[in-house]
Amino acid sequence: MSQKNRIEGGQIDRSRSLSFRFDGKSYQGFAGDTLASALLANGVRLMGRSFKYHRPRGPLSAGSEEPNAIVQLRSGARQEPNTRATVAELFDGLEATSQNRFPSLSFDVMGVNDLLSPFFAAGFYYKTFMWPAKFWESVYEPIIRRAAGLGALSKQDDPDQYDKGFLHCDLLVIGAGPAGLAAALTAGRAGARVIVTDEDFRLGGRLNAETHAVGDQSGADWAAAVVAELSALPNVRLMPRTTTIGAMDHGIYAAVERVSDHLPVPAPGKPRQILWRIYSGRAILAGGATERPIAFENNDRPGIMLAGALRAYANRWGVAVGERVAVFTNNDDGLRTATDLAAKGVDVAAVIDTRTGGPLLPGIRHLQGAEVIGSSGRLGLSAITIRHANGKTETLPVTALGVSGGWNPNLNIASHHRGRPVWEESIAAFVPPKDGPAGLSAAGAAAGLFSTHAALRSGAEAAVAALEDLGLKAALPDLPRAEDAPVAITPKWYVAGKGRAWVDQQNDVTVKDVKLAHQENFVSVEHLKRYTTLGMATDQGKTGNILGLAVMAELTGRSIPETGTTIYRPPYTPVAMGALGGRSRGHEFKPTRLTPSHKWATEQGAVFVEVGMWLRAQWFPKTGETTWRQSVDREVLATRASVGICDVTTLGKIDIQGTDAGAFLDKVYANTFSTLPVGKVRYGLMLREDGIVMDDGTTARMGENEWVMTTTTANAVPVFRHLEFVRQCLCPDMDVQLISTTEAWAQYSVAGPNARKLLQKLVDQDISDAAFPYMACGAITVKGIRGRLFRISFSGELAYEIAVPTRYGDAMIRALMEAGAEFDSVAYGTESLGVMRVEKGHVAGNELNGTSTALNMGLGKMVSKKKDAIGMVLSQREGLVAEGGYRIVGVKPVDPAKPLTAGSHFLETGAAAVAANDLGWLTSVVYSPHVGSSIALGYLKNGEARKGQRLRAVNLLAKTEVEVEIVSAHFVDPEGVRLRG
Amino acid sequence: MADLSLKPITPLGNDAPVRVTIGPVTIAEVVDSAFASLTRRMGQDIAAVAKGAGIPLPAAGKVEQGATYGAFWLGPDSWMVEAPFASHEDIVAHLKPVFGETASVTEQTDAWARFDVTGERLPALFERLCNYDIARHGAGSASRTMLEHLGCYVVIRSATHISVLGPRSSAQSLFHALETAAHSAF
Amino acid sequence: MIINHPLLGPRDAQEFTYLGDAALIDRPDGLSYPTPDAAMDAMHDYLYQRSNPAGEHRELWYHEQGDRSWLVVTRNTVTHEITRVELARDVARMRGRSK
Amino acid sequence: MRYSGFRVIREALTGHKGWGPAWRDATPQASYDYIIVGGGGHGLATAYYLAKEFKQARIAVVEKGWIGGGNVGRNTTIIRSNYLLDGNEPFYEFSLKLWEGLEQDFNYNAMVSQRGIINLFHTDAQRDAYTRRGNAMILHGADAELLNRDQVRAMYPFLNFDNARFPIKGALMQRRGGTVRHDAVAWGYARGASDRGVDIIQNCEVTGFRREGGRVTGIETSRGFIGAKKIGVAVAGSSSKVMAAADMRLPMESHVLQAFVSEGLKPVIDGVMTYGAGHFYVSQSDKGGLVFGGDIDGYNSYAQRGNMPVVEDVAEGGMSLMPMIGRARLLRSWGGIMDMSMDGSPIIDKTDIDGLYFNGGWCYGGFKATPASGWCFAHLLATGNPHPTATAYRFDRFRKGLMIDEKGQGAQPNLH
Repeated sequence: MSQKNRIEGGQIDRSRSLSFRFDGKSYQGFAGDTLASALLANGVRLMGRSFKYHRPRGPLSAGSEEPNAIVQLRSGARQEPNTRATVAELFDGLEATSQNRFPSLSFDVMGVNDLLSPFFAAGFYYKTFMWPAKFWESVYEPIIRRAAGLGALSKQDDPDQYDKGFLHCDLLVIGAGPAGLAAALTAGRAGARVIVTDEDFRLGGRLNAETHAVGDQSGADWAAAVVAELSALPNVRLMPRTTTIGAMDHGIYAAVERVSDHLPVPAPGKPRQILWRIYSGRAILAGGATERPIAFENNDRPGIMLAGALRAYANRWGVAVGERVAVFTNNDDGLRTATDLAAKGVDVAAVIDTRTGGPLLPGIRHLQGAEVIGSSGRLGLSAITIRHANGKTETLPVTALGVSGGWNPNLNIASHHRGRPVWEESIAAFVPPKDGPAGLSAAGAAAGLFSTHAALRSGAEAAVAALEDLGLKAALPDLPRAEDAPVAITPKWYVAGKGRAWVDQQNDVTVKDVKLAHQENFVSVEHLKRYTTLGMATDQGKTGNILGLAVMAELTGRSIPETGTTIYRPPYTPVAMGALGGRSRGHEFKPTRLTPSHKWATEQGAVFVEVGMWLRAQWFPKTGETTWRQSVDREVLATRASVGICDVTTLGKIDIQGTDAGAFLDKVYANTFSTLPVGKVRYGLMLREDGIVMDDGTTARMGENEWVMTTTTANAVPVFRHLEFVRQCLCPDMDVQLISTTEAWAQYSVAGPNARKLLQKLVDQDISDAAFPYMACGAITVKGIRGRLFRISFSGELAYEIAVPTRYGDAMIRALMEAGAEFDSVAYGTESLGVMRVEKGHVAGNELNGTSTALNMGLGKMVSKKKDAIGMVLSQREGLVAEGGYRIVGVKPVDPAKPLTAGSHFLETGAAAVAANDLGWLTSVVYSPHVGSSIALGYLKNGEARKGQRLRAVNLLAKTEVEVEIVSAHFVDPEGVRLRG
Repeated sequence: MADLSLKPITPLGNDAPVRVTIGPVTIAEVVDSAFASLTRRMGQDIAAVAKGAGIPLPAAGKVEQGATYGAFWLGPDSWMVEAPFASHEDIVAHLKPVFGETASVTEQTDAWARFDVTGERLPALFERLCNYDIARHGAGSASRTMLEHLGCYVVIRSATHISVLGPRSSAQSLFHALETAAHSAF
Repeated sequence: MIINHPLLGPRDAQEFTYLGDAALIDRPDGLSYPTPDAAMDAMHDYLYQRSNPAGEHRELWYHEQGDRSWLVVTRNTVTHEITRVELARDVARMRGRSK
Repeated sequence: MRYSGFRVIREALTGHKGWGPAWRDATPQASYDYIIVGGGGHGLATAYYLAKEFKQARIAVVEKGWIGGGNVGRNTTIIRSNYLLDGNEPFYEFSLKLWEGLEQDFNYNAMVSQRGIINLFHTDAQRDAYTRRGNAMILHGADAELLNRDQVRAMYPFLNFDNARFPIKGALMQRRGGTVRHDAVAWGYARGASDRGVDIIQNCEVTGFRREGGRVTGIETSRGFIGAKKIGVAVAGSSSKVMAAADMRLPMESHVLQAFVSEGLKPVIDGVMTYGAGHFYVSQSDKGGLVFGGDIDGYNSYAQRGNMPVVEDVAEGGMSLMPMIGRARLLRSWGGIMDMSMDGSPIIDKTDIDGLYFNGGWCYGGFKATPASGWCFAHLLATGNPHPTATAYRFDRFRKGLMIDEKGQGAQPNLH
């Protein structure tokens, strides 16, 4: 296919022809093209539609600031909405479609909005759509939502991988244009660790888009030579296709590397993108500058673009956007576009220069003191209207117009810490603030130094200064000669006129909208932005913001610096969510913790459940069992009848040693521990300083100065943190040492009347009731393997917890089941564990809810007032000890056939279902095969006094209620005979 | 009667350790070392006895290898002591007599899954795993850091040999992370 | 953010868990007051009231993913600049805490 | 000037020449009966209801910068009343009812959109907790439903149901929850208040309180002294700073909360969703951007900007919940300052200084509370007594052990 607008020159590889499709039509481009340059080469100017009025649009720029040429890239699950064609690197087979139009790009029925635009002025929607009230959600809003948005998500899972990483350097150089390369060269030669990031796939920045020489070679060749030298330095890391998106605290920068976006699909195992966190000693912002347009009537037609972009397409990509072009400028840089294009044989019809005086361009129709006051061409520019200095107007047929209103330094990152940009009159633009991120300096165009010479020099000098800060010595390299033209600009923001002149092209914000905002008192730049949506499009106003606030400044009579800018915030350019998520998705969202019996349980066909990071066996279905209830009932009954085994490794275990360990435990537990004899275990209640129960568990005294604390599975980490706080911050001289052993020991609960018989088969020592009574603990051996035994019970049965080194955990469960075979022992999971603890009235997660006191749990007596334990004092506050407060109770349905639901609330018989009558709620509900019905624990106001009463357990969500009897929380063996047996 | 003797399995749940090579690096599950934490008790001096027993007590952020014992720093006055598993399976029994009541010793062997990563260009792998600056710290350094949401010890034994100790229960997640990062990097 | 650990050097703040104002070191002795009310007043001020300054703030960070040291970090809450990092244990002793 | 569809059409045809300022920029008078410190949502709403509902006059709102520039202009726009505790639920339900009539009340389209909010749950314990909460909501006259996995799937088929680390088991839904165009709330209240004679004074920073014999007589400002009979402070993000000028320490810390918006996308998420297994919640704006957020950064900060760990944590949650968003792009992030109280619930109360009243400690629940907060604060200022739905929001609840701790985290502000 012909690339009719392709001219000679440029840094594209004409030997590598690439074919691609846009809106179903096939085209050819070359390696080194962007989607935009390739389409323009093929004579395609129309690439998108604007957000509000659906105006036809083509590229305004040749870079990441692009507001108009926004397309949908790729298809299927890889569909990528809102992609800027101006930075999308061309690859063979690339597929793109236009978006936000129906039915087609050239004929978009939503274009009717453009005709109705008077009704869609800024903020119109705040003033209407209010009647009738219901109509907003049902009628108006759905229409607006459908019309809004740009591209569409595929609604399929993103199939690509993403990665994350951490880099460290002395100097981070952001941008690889003349300033950045000079900085990198200076620091790299000095041996510093240097990282250079650039969003472009070709390093060199504007040097690739300009014709002037650097030394005795072209700018592009000089850049290539420097890149070659830097690549050879082991201490320098060049990162093309990498956008530094934000400045964080203390020299940390976030950057996104597009590893595979220039490929049809990523290579196997390779990520699409990587999010890098870069830790830098110093950083230099050399991100260049962005050109801004001058607003005039109908300044948004395809073919009208920034003068620098028009030049870049010709010089870097060998593309003449139009066969006949004009340039509209208020500064000398705009003139370069005319001379460069003319030199390439493009027909330059005229240069419309708002300024008067000064030399005229040789051989080009250079109209001084003139303005462009309008344009025509339905789907692309066909002519512009000029008003000459003498007031005469002329219509000039052109298919491309380059517009230059001057350049704005890309200072965003320097303002990410909210430092306010400084207005520099000589270039009529804001430059980076003095109070930018610590350790960051700016160089080159980003600092407002626009000549190539100044860029090279400032880059090198910034590097020397940065290294000096770090105590490193660097020498200024002898820099090549380069153009040093001064900035000659006479600010011109917009051409006054009746029609619409676009300021924010994507969001369709015009000069008129800015005026209306002013008229309605939205004069603060933040109000202006929020009321008109100026700068809120995907380009974040990179080309339009300064223009908009300049108009507002004029209207308010304030200066531009007085008017100020809105806040610059990360990311510098939009970032794929996938990159920010990295590898942590799907099953890798969080690590998985497996219990020592996991392998065995899997073999048994156990059903697993997530408990925090842990995967625990929930129950063990046996053949013939069709519901989980059947399995759980069997496990519970078998355990209470004979013996059951459960993996309880997930409970937190903390080794506590030291001569002050007892005193330490007295401090962190509400009850007393220092008096506990060696070889004994005690149940402990741990309070937060505010008197609320934090955690509970047993702590065993294994030796004079050696203790083992157990915590709940959920609180293992916070409890350890709390203990360290008390140890280091409150009791710094206590002789106590802590270390977690949760993972070191595989621990099993063996419960039931035959627990001892079973264990005695494996434990080498005598564990008879006499030798190893209730609440005893000690070191043992299991078939010669070191282990620990604790005689504690969560189920209410005769029970032990036995621990062996984790590597033996798998063998241990097999041995226990083997040894238990003669007793028909069962393995039980978390469900049965829950059933048995509720039957026994033990509190757990649903009762330890962070708002309940020992008193609420019926454990008030455990809080010793004789010692200043954490939480003792505040646990006695009036609101926490008031009469009639919540107390834990047992709950039974009056009709055993009726199931209870956790979360149901207590109401008295006949009481209306209103909050005033709310007496509390059911915390934990299980089916008790022992009781033969659903049973529950609950927090009930004045619960102690209500035992024996009948209440309603109401679940308004399911519109059900059950009459219940309030009973003791101990459903089995209230006297505790069994566990002492 | 059935044989009830206990056979150990590896952190990844097998009879034998796993070993894979991806590009220039090899990731190997290691089970031949025993670990115990050693923490100086308040007001005690353990430097001399440790020296006598050939147990190094490296400075903060460091690892040191002796003839039998190696050790890396855990925290103030606290070290992780390593020894060959074959000879020191019950490492606590070896250390207690040395320190008596002057230090707290706790068995840690099975608290950790150890993966040794060997080969060239290790920094290129670890830069995708943790923010610990392998290149700057270099051989002889050891630190706990966050790796795949896990608190892990990264022990730089040499430029081409790094041990990663992660919570044993998460061995599979950790190993998966090491593999994925290696495929991504090489 | 980066916290310059007194023993380990610069570490990413992500490895730490934040608690709050370092005044939490100055816990009153609950048994040292004439009445329970007085003890509650003191404990209430200690636990609930905060200076919450815009500017320099001494605060407690716990190196949870590192060496498990509690640190007292002096940090500007407006600029996030960190000017001092100490071991909380040393600070606690300096403030007269012991066992 | 009344807004209406006809008015919009007429102005469109006549070049929009007739629109006047949405609110007056007033210069301070010597004194007022009421001064509201803080021109954010809560302050403006307070002034509006003082004038409209409590028929008070001589009211001024003083704002350090530009109105609506605080958290009302920087949030994720969610409204809901799905609270658990007696101290909170009546207040938030009152607020939701006010939202439902707000636009007609102040004649400004704030785009109150009740497209529903769901809180996903992933464990039986979470289900039990949501069952308890849903029942509490209904007992307080709010609406709540418990959805099972299939009902959630029918609503949002693109969520990660088949490859999830923490499978979705269901959700608590409040259909009356939704979103509001946040800036418009500030502008609507400002316009409504201004039309009723309230002076709105921008760029006027309070530097101190003048006191005589234990009562306030006015405020010192960057624009001079302004006298007042009663002063109400509603300065979210600056509460401790401003009240320090009255020698008060507050039970709160200021923390930064980041929030995010994606590029505009065609409609894909209708309502509001919170993830129960990670720090992530999301809705989609009428303009098409996915508006989402997660946890606070977790350290005291007045910097109005955050750091990467939380950005990544939020994105990880989002990617694990809806892997389709991998190819959507994050457009902008921002940070607001949250006054995190010691139990996660706010304070609307008198101070020990006569005539000085305080409204703050909203943590990150302040936006949805705006109408009721304004109404209840106006009630307290005008009558001297707390509004029935706000009686629990007292300073002394911590001393008395009457905390309103929805999350059960205790005196740990960054965990609420």
